[in-house]
Amino acid sequence: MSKEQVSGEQITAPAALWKVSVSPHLKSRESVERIMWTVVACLVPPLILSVFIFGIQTLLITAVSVLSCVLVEAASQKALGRPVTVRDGSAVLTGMLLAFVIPPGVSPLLPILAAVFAIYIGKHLLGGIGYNFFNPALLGRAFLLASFPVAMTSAWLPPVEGFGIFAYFGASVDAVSTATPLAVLKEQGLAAFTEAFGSGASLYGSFFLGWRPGCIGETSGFLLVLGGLYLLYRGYITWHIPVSVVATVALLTWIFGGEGYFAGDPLLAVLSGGVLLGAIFMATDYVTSPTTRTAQLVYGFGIGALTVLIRLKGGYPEGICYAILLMNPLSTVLDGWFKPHRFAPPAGGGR
Amino acid sequence: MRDMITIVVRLTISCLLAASVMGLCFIFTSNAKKHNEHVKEQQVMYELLGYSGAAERPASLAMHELYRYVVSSGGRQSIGYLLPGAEGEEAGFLFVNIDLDGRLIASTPVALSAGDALEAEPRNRAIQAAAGPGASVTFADQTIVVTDGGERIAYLMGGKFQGFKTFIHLMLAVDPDFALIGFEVLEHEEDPGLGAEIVEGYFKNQFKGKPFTAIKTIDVVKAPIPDDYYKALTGKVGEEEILRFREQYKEKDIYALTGATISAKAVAMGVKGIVTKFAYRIDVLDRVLQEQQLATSF
Amino acid sequence: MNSLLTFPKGGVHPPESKEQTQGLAIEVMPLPDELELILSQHIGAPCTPTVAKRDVVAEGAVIGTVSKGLGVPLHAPAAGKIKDIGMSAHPVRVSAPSITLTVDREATPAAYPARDWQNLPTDELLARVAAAGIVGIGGAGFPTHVKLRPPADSPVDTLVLNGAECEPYITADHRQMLESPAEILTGARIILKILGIDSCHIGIERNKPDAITEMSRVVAEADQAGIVVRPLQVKYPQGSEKQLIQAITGRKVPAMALPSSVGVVVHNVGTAKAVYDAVALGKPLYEKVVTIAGQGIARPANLLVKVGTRVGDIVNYLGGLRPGLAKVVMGGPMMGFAVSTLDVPITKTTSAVLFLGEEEIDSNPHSQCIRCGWCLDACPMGLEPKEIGLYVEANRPAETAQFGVFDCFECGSCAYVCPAKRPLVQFVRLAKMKAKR
Amino acid sequence: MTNDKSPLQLISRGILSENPIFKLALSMCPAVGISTTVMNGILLGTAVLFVQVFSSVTISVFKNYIHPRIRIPTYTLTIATWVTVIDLVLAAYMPEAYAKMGIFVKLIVAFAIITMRLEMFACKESVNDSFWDGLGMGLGFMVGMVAIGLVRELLGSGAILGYDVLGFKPLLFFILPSAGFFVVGLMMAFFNWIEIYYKRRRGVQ
Amino acid sequence: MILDMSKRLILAALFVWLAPSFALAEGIIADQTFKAANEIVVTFAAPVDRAVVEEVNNYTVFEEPDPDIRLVLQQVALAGDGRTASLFFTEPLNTATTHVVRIRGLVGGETTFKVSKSYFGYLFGILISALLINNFVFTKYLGLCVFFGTSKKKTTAKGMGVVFTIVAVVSASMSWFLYNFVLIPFDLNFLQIVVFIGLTSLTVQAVDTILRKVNPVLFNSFGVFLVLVIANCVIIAIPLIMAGNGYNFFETFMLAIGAGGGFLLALYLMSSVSERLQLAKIPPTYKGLPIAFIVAGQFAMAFLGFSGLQLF
Repeated sequence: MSKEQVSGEQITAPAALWKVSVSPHLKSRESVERIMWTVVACLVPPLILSVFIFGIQTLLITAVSVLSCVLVEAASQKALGRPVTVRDGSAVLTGMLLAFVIPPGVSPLLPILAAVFAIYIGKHLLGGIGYNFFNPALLGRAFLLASFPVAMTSAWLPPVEGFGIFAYFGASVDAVSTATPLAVLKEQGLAAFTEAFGSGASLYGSFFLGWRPGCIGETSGFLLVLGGLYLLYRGYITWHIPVSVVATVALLTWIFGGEGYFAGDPLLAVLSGGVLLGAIFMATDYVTSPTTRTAQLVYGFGIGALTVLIRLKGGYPEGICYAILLMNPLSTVLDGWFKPHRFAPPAGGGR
Repeated sequence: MRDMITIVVRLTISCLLAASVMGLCFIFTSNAKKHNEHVKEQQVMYELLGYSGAAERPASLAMHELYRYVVSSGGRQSIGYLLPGAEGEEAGFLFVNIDLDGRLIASTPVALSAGDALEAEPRNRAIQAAAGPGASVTFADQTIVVTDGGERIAYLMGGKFQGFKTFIHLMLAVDPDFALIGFEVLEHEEDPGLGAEIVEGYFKNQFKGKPFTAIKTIDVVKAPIPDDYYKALTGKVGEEEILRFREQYKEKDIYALTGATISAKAVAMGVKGIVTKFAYRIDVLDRVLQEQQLATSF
Repeated sequence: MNSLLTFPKGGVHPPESKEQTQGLAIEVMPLPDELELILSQHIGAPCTPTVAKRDVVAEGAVIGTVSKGLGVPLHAPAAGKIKDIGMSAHPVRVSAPSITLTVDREATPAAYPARDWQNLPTDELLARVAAAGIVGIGGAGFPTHVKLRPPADSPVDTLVLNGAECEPYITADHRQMLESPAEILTGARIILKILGIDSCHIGIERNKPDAITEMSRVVAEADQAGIVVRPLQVKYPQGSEKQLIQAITGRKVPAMALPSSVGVVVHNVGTAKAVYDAVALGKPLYEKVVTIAGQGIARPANLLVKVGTRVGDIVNYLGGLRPGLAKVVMGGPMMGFAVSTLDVPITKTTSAVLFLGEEEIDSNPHSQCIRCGWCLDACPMGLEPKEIGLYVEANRPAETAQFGVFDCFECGSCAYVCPAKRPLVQFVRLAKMKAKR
Repeated sequence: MTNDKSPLQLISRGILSENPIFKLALSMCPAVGISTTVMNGILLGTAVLFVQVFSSVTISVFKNYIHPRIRIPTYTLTIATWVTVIDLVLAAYMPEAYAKMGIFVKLIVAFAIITMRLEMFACKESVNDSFWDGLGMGLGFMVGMVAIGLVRELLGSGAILGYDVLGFKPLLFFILPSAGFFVVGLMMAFFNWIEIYYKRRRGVQ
Repeated sequence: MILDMSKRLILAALFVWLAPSFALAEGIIADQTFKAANEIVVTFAAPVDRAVVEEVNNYTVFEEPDPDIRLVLQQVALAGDGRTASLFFTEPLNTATTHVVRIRGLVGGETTFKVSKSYFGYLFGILISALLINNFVFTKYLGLCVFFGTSKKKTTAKGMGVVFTIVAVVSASMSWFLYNFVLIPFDLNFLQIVVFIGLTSLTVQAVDTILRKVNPVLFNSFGVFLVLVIANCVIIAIPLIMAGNGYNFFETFMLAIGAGGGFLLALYLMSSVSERLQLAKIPPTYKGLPIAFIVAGQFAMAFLGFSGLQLF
């Protein structure tokens, strides 16, 4: 090697015989597709369970959502003259997550509109994957919440009896709709909540397994945690964001969530809303979360704190969606504040 | 230096010019403004009472403004009412001061022109004079007694209470038995599509015709409105049907707005508070007026 | 806890792939017909030829010198006749000035009897190292004699001998440690003497247990206090100078500074062997142990070859190429250079020639950065490769200095882990180039 | 700046090539904030038109008496005067519309577009031209507001000018204030697209 | 054990934070506050006579504006320590208004005290509202020209935000004085707009002059923003809102700080995002302002999360 550097163009000049490229010549086996499809796979068990909780139409909603996200992604990439990369699974993942955060009783047409908004405006106009500032799925949800406030805040279904997965198929939602645990807690108080859902270990048990009203994919905490553990094992996510989100929600609910201080129910707070789904699968979205560990802890704390703030004092029963959306743009700021430790600064200050 | 003087002079002249333009405009518009504000208010009132056009209004209809003040004197509080005096009375208005237990403290005739009575400034001055030295008076609210040929047919009152986001400002009409005739939302900042539905007929009409007994214990239920009732509320059925439904749901609670229970509940509670308070007060006032043989225009 | 020594931040674990050659003894390759000696063998100033076309030279004769600047002389690896002074293929720069030598196969190989070095003064030892044309054998090829004369304001107290060999495939140092541990140790002692210190750490990754045993044995035999063998964790880039120093001594070399600023000098075990050859035998550096491996070569081997041997000659000697060859890399798979022709010659810094098959490389096209941050975790220098890449892609390379692009030594860890397969090292090189301008 | 433009050109410039909202990107607060209905657009547009025309004319009339060093304060004073006038008039005669537009009528005083036209045009040109220029700019603003209002009213409440056209509310989102950002952004992009498209076509010919 | 310790620590922190509301205590009443929907909790300075305190008929409770309407007490419970009494009412209380409680029969005859939400909380509420819930940029859509103009670089954004906050606070305070002591008494309210914009220009000019003399370095970095401040509608909106709501001085001050801080926050967020946006491959028709609008719209959507937030 010499002092004169060689330009990149020369390095990548086509080889006569063999491939010529810059070092390193080894690449790890991990790829974007692998990551995305693995996460999608981790979301399949909760989806299947949701069919047994809320009925078969959840599958339809998810399918519509995934399909429209993929189509919108392909169409936007075509329209913007970019390579079509629907195979990398990121649109499928967005579609899954989008379906997971809407109530099970809404019209299957809703996700189509959200997909246009989330994928085209939320992602591709900003430069495609990697350049969006907000989690597209949550942006889609926020759009739906603003456009169809009634459906998005009332189309909750009580878990089906036995295996009656076709019970809600084609039924009028008004007749069967119920309220989510958090909404009951917020609007009617603890007494009404206990009356509606019971209390104690059996309550936590059924909530953890998913037998409660809620968004399509948020209820089955058990399977979500299992999926999260697998992602942790694979090294696709680190513990920092999920743990800090869940811990903050639990801690702050314990302190402020009850009558007087330190009387809240931290376990219930974690199990009764979308905290687990949000903490494990939404907040850890690579593109919209910070990259350094300290920044991730602060980010998670911010999400947890905003979630509790919105739940206890805000206008919505559940705050995790907006909490993540509010923290998303801060991830760049946090990355700037908590830069990785350089190996060693230049002696005597540096340039 | 010369420059300075020119600048100052020219700036002064332009300021004066601007000020005169604005001043003139203010003078020309201020009266129209007052007039128009009042017209708008009256229009809401008439609509609440069920008169949509000026033509329908009977000539015998009269509105009597009733201003309530809180009077503090020597550490004791009392309630003062400014009432329009009976026809032909010299002073025009009457100031009735009632203590908190409903006993008359004093009643003073107040000389005030009808036009001045509508204006906050002169009215307050007159009340201050009537309440006597050492007393401080604070304007509380204003109610309108509607009479038709000397017979009371309704009361109109405003009210402001906390909604889901900010304040909701209502104008209410109740009949002499304090059954609700209806209400109009004057101001609100609720969410479009959710809380903002409080201005919609299907919500407002649920309150129509509720007797005082129902209003005293009113609450909201979180359930969808039955279909036929909804039709009746939105005026999609005949007049008789509407009345039948009104009768059927008279004593029942209000169906909450889907997704906006808090706004709906705020309105129900607000209406309840306004009406019960008013009912209590007008009873006290009427009793005092009767006991003391005080004549008023209503 | 000695066995767990490593640098704390970053690093990756690529498959080691050393099993192909680690059991193969170093084999002396017969002389080829021609040698092609590139005048610029290392970092610093290129040589000026001291011979003319058609001159006859003996083995070990000086054929190029450096008159000014940083550099070392070039020696004839074999007896023969200068065929040409012109251009030849170069692994990095496509072509470079060189001397071509027609080898005289009949000439008797030069003999280098052992000489006494123990009583020589430091200056003389240093002069011998300089005259032998030794450069750092591991990587960049920094002239060794310069390293052995640290600046007066930063006194050196520790010598670190680098036997980490963290790059996959390469086993050249491993074999040398197994086969000539005593020579390496003597080389280290010569270096210690030149530096006037007595503390020496020999760092070896744990995946070479036999080398650790062997080196420990000779160290014990020599019974010189201060020299210790330090087993290291297996982690790339353990063999990088700054990382190795931190792993062994805990000291951090500041950015833009030399190891001597923290009192440490690092030499490769191969360099120590070369120092031994030069000082104790008087043999200049013109031979090199090179690992030849990969699925694309008929017979992998650890070869002792003359500097200037063309890769093509090696291929012929080892029985030719195998189908499925996708890439020929001079050096390790993480930092080496891919070449497009077999005409390139071996230089003093070449430690391996790899013939990688289709399955051994990853040829997926790269996509947009998804900001997973894996490169931040992998970077041993604590930099932000993703940001550098994004700025270079947006055609704003000048602004990458804020992310420490000049601290990067292009180890390739970031590009290795990148799930989007982004050519981050190339981005870094472009950024360095443009930012310097 | 020499002026060789006819009134028509001055007006069309304000509406099209130098549209204050889409091209000059000035005065965007109301474009986002209260462009929920066409009516709001018309009303605020009228108010701006009034202020712009009267201020332009005023400055043009008095241009020889304005000392250059107090130029900006004079503009501000002039604009503030006319804003006060329109504020008072609206409050008096159109209380409902006034309530709808809220604080934005008063905020016309801080609109960069008006000051800019005074500085760039009215203080140099004749009264007549200033009038037409002000009219053009005001109309341009009004057209922009109406265009945004049209989209938002139609999509948000399914109505135009308060008349129910679609019979249902397609996307409530559009009457939410945050949608203003998206509608303005997308419309700006649309105008850019037209411009690029025409430039390319002209280039081809 | 640790739980207990942390509990105490957090309580101590809360105490310090809430301390101002304790300062309202007077005489024999140590503290009074709303608790549940229909409950008022009174803490006495010293243990009191249980018989007196628990007798419902000893109480008169009403909302301050309605002294004639007595609220019906259901029950009063005195805690074991003899100091903390809980007053339960039959109806939920309207906590937005001040409640007057009168107890007869305690030491000194009649004890009257007021229960209201902490005024500091209310002031803080104004601040939080202007900062987040009704953020001037993302939910009130004001100051957009300047917002989009100065949000391309973080340093510019910070400079603009800081200068803006200073000018906003100074000019709003001055406007408050002028409004309350000149415009209102002399019935010159119609001159509002002229006066407020004049004061703003004056403030900007003053800050300009002072900064130029006192700290030329700071002036060089911030001076350019001063001109832009006048063109920012937020600066004129603050006094207008103040006048519209009849705020007192503290409220005006909080509003100005909240508005300035909210503008700074919005600028900072937007600029950090725009720096990233400049690296992205934006479609050509969207380059520049259109995409900035769309990003700002996404911010506005995220800020919808704060809607309906009621901290105090």
